Amino acid sequence: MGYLWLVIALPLAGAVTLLLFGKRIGEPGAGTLASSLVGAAFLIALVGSYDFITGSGHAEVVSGFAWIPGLGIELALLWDPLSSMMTLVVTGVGALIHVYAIGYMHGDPRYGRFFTYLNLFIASMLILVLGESFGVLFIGWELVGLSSYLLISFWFEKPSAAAAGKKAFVVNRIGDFGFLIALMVIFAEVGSLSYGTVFEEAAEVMTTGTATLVTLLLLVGAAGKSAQLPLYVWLPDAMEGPTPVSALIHAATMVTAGVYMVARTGALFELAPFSAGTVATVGAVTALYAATIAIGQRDIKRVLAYSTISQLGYMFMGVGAAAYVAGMFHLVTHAFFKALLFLGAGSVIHAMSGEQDMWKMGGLRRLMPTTFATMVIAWLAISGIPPLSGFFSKDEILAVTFDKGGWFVVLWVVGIATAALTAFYMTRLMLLTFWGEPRWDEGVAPHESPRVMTAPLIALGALAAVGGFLNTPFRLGRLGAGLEHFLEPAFEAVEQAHLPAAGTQWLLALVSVAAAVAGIWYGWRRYVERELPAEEGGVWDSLLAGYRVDDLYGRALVLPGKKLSEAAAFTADMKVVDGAVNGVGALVTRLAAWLRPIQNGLARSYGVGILAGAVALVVWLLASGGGS
Amino acid sequence: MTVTAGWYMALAASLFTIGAAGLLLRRNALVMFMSIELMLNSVNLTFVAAGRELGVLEGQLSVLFVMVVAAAEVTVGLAIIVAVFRNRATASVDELTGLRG
Amino acid sequence: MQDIAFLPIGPEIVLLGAALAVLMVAVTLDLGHRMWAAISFTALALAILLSWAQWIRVDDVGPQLNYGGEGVRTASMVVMDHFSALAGIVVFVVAALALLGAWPLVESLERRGAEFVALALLSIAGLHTMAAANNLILLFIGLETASISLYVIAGIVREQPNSDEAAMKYFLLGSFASAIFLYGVALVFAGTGATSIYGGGVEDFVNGNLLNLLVNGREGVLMAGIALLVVGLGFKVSAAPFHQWAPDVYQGAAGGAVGLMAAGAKVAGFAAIARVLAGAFPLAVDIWAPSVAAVAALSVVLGTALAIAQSDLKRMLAYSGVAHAGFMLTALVGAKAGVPAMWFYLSTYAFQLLGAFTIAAAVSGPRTGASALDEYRGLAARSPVLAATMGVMMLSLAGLPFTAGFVGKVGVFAAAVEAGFLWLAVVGLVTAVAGLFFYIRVIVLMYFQQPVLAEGPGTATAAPEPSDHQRIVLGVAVAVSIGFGLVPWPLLNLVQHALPL
Amino acid sequence: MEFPALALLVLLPAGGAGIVALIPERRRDLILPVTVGLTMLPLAVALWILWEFEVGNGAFQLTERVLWFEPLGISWNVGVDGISLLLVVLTAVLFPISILASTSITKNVKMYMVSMLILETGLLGVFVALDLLLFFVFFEVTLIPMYLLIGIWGSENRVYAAVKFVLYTALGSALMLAAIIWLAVVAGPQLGGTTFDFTRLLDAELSSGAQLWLFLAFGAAFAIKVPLFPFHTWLPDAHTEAPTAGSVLLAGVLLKLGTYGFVRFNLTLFPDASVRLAPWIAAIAVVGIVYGAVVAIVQPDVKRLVAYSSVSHLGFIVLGTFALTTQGIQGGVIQMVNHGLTTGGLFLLVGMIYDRRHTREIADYGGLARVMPLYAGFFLFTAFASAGLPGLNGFIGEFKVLLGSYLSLPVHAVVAAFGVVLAAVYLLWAYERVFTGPVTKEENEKLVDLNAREISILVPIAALIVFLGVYPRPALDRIEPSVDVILERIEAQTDYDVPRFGTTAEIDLAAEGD
Repeated sequence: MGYLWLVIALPLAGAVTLLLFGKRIGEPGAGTLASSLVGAAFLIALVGSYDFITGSGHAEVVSGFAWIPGLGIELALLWDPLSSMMTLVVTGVGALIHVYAIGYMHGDPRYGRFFTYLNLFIASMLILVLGESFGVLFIGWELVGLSSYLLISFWFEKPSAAAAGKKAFVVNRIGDFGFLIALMVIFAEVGSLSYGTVFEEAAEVMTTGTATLVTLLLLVGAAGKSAQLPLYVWLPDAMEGPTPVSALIHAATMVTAGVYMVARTGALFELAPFSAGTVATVGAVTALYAATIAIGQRDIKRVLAYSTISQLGYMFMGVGAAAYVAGMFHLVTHAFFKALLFLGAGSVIHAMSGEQDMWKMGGLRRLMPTTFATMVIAWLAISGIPPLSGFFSKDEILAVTFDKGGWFVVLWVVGIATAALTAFYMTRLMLLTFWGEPRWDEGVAPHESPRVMTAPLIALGALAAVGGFLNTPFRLGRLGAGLEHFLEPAFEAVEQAHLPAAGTQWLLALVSVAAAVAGIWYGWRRYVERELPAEEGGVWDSLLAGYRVDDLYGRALVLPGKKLSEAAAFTADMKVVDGAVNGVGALVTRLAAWLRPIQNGLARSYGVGILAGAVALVVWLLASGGGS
Repeated sequence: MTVTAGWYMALAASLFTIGAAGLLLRRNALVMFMSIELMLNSVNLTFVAAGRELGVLEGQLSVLFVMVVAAAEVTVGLAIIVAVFRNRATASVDELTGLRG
Repeated sequence: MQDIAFLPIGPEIVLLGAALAVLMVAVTLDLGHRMWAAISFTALALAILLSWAQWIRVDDVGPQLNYGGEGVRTASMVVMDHFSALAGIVVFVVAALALLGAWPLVESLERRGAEFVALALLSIAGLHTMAAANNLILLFIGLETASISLYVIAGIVREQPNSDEAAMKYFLLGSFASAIFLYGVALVFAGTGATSIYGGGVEDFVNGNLLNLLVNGREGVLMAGIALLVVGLGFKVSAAPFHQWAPDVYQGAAGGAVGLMAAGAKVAGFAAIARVLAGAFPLAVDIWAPSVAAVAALSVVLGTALAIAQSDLKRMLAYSGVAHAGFMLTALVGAKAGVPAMWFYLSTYAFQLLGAFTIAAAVSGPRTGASALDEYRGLAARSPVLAATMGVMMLSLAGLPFTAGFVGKVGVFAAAVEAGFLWLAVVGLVTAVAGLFFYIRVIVLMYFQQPVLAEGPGTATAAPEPSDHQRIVLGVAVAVSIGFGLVPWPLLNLVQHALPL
Repeated sequence: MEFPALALLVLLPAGGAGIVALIPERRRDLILPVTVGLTMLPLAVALWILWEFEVGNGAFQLTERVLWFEPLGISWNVGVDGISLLLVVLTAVLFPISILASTSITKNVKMYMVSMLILETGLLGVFVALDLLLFFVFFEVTLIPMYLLIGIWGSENRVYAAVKFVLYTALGSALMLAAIIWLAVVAGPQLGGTTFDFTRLLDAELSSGAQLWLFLAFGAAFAIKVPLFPFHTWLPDAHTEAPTAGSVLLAGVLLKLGTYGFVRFNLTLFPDASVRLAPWIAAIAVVGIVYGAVVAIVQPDVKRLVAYSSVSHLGFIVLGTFALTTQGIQGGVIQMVNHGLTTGGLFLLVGMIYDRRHTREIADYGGLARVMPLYAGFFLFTAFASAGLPGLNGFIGEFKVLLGSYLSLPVHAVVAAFGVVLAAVYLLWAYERVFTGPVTKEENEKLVDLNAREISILVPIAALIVFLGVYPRPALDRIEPSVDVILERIEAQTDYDVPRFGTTAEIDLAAEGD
């Protein structure tokens, strides 16, 4: 499997090439090159996954070179079903989005640079998912953060874009703070950061307390990267980036890294039930919370951003409930339909000359048929309408959660409520965008996007439609449980949650479909009218502002932090610390000035000095030597 | 009561102290200089007394040297005092405070 | 009656002869300063050679008293050992350079220049006598010979407003200190029955080799005597609290003359202190060392603190000289063990001091007393050579590495630590840092600041150039400061042997 | 005797200074190229040393020993081990770069170059000296050229900064000199004669109390040099006022004198005191990490910002050193090199923009990324390296320090990790204000992007940043044995044991209150 390195090397090479020669290669060469490299990586990954698909493969560690010998970190890759699945998603969806971007970024002055960053991101993400140790995972973890920063603030002339990029990186760093400490604890306990060693020895060396500590710290990291409460605030702002970026990084791949990490470290979470429960709870609460905010958004991308946060909450709920397969399943389907939604939204924005406010759209369905059609698939998929992909994956998470009983039943209720809200806000989005009368600004002439953009839409539409059959919960023989079997080797060491009995499953599915239908129905009723509801004031304003959490953070953390920093810099440091230093200097000078009058110019007083010294010396010597 | 060498030395010490006091208390350079001469002579007394008591010649010999040196000092000292007096029309040392600080 | 050994007193004879010759030539023949120069520098060269010869002689036959007969205790007045030989070499070299540096002054004094030269030669002879004396009375005579000549030299430029004040203060206080020193001699005599140091002198007495029943129970008198000796010599080397004359005298005296006064007196004064403390009373070290340490500490602290506040270079150097006196006393708390360190410090410091005063004379004029620091503003742009030399002097005085000052400081502190005076070393080192402030300030003025171009007091626009005489002095000073900073080993090895008998 | 490579290394720049001094004033144009050429010589020697250095050997190599002065046991005693090796190379690398970056110096160029070359001699000497007095001499020798660099070629407030720099650091070294002398005197009788030979002094038996005082005296010098909080205030002033090359060398090499001294001398000569004081020094280091970062955030002046970031970064090095674990010390040592490259790089970059605009105020810039994309790219790259982005060099050291110090000082390590977050805040916020957004100042519109000379300055640094980030192993392999020698010594001399894995469970739970 040595050729696995190629999967990372190809996009990395693309990034380096484009960094150096991007401008010379120009448009569309840069995009084509980048896309084909990612596509090639996908093909290689596909070849590598073949054995897993047939069920005959087994996990393999592809060793590289010792990176930080003292910490035992080797740059090694782990090729197992979990990483291969992630690789396929990243390269597959990534390639489609690359292709889309060829059209979307048309005419941008930094066209080549954009694909540099995109390729860099793909490479980073692959390092993240393919790494065989926490160390390598962390490299990828930080590098995707970097790519995300670069891409969010790609249009850095816009101060809001620059600020958003910085915010994303900093908030992620806060999560990384937890992650980093987790790594310290793991290393202190086990003496290695390699997955194999850690998972093997964790059960022996870690007490439940330590395991809980480690996993909670990991959760902090995951919550940062996957935009969960309370660290989600960067993701809505990240929509400042170009839309392909939102689709690739902030919907399909990077933000799911947290989910991936929890799944990957299942062996640790298994030792710490409390942490697992916390993960699920955080996920459920985030899911509901973000869904409510999504309802109030006017910016099409911000709806999708909050939707992403909400959907990631589902995934957390799943992996927290030890339903790793279900969590990963939702990750895959979500990658399909959310990427599709973003790309569709991008297509709309492209068509609307950059307009993102849904209140200024409307009636686009005839003008943009392809976009519209694919968006409908995604809409229904995310709402959980069978047999589209979202239904199966979401339903599996909910069913497994329900089956765990106890507290998890409460989470299930939250999940159902979220499902209803999801259906509602997606319906709102669709109706505001595609139905009704045009509310366009003047001079806007919507048109369908070029082929290079619609082709990925179609591909993703197909995936979103049928993706659910990767793993139907109803276990229709071997075919239906494909993903579960595929992933089985990756999770055989950990105890997984079970699906409830078939009867219960049907019942639960019915409830969730009912919730979805209810949401769609209410949304349809509300927005299909010519006269749109006002949606202003009171609750709506609060929702639009995301419960003003940004303000709150600003007032509670950023502002005091700045005040503290200013106090430290301009009072503590300049006045106190440096003041003390200069004070010593001033003291010496003062002493000197104070001593100067002794030298008064009077010879007689100098004589007094001599005589006094003489008397003192005589007395001293008499006292010490004259006695005996 | 016999007058031992110790008495002479005590007297010499007193004279030395008086000389030192004179130097420190008087302002006139000439008087101060005379005080120094007093101090030197008190030392001579000490030499003589100690030399006689200890029965060695060094005491008396030293006095001769000291007297010569004192004489040399006088010549130079008076010259300097005269020079100052010429420049400033005063022999008060307390008025020589141009250099200080 | 035994033969008199002339070698130990050879330098003195030569110098005194030269002094007389200069005076006579000046009176009888009007040959000008070239003749004086010929006589005096020949004499000094001869004196250096004789000192060197003394060193070699001591190498061959060991230390000698010039006249030593059994039972004749008063006769041996002069001691010839490596200590006195080295003292001779250093004193004469420094003095020769000082005289060279003072030559612009000599020329400006016209006919009276001969007086100056003669006085200088007399004082140099006196200075060396201090180091070579085996008898405290002779030491006193040397001290007075040097001092009385220097009193006159201090006031040699009569037109200079403050020079008479300087001379007067120097004279009164110096005489006072001499009297105290002499009283110390008398008390030592009363306490031991001897005025000589070796050969049946006080050293033997303290060693217990000499039993003089008559003075039993008079340790107090001896102690008081030692204390007064320290006071008298402490005055000469301007150790605190006996230092107050120095700033006034240095500032008031003519720029060209200060080098001799300061450097020469420092060298001889310390040679004498070392001779008295480490030569005569080494066994009483435990008694006198703490008080000497106290004087040292007071000197470094007071000297440094006051130097910081100065605005006149010569005054600043005077105060820094107080601090340096403290550093050298720091070495002497180790008695004999500290003498090599003292020698290294002393012999290099003398050159730095001389160099600095010579620059002062070049910048402010050889006849002027004051040398305001403001005159050094932007000197680097006006006179790069002077500025660079001054920079080296300052760095070496401050004791930065690769200068002789650094090696000297390490040596004296090592000696103090070895003697158990760690606290003194710490005080010294910390004060040395504070001292850095004012040395560095001179560099700041010269290099980092622009000359004040406006007319008025405290401004300087001239581009002073050193005379050829001064160039030689400066060249030697730089060579010593840097040379013994980079390769101190020859001198370090030399001073290892220069212990008092 | 073998070829005296180290003597050559140390003396080459000094000889070069002599050569530069001889260049006649009418050929001033030659001075800079000649100096660059001259600094390539020590670089060549340093690379030869790197090549000759035997990997896996923790002892001193290429040692030279010439007794200079018997009575005091002073000798020319030099050698390199894994700890000093990279610092030597770093020094040799940074000098040609700094000098190339000095084209804006027009006043008294010759003296400038002479100062630089003497500084190089001093710095190289410090890292190879194995005689305490020799070490001290070189340690102090660096003061004057740096003082001149700041004082003559600095900006407005240079005199204040220069004097503060000299006095502050000299104060620390005064205490160290006292300690060196005392150590030699105390150890002399045990070792058969006074000696300043570091390797022999290691055998001296020192009482616990003596070690404590000696440690503190050495520590004072190093803490000021590093500088550790609260002795750091000379640094922002010195950095801000110094010319570009001065800042680069100050941050790149001079500060390492302190951290190097801690590792080389404090840990080895005073193991008992090191073990006793380690938590306290580490605590000060951690305070410095957070404090430096917090203070950096709001600095209005780019150079001051980078200077405070140095305070923070050097805290990591000291923390790692006093973690007393192999990972921690190794991390500290490699971080010395890394910090030299990244912060040196940042100062070079700031210097380049300063040459164009003559201001360091962040507020005077804005939107530069559009006008100077290449410059912005290099800046961002270096900033991320400084913020510890994996794959770039800064990460390696920080990560090792954190993981290593958690083993012995978990609470310290956790607090220190917060510095990583803050690093992102101050660097990215500064980047945002300088480079992003629209160009708000007219003067900035016409700025020219980097020229070939500037690129050639930055590329080697960038290459090293990437190399050490991606493949740090060659460096770490050389460092590790020497670090292990130090730790073994500490373990042998005291009852301290390097913590083993899995033993901190109780501590961390108590610390976390979980």
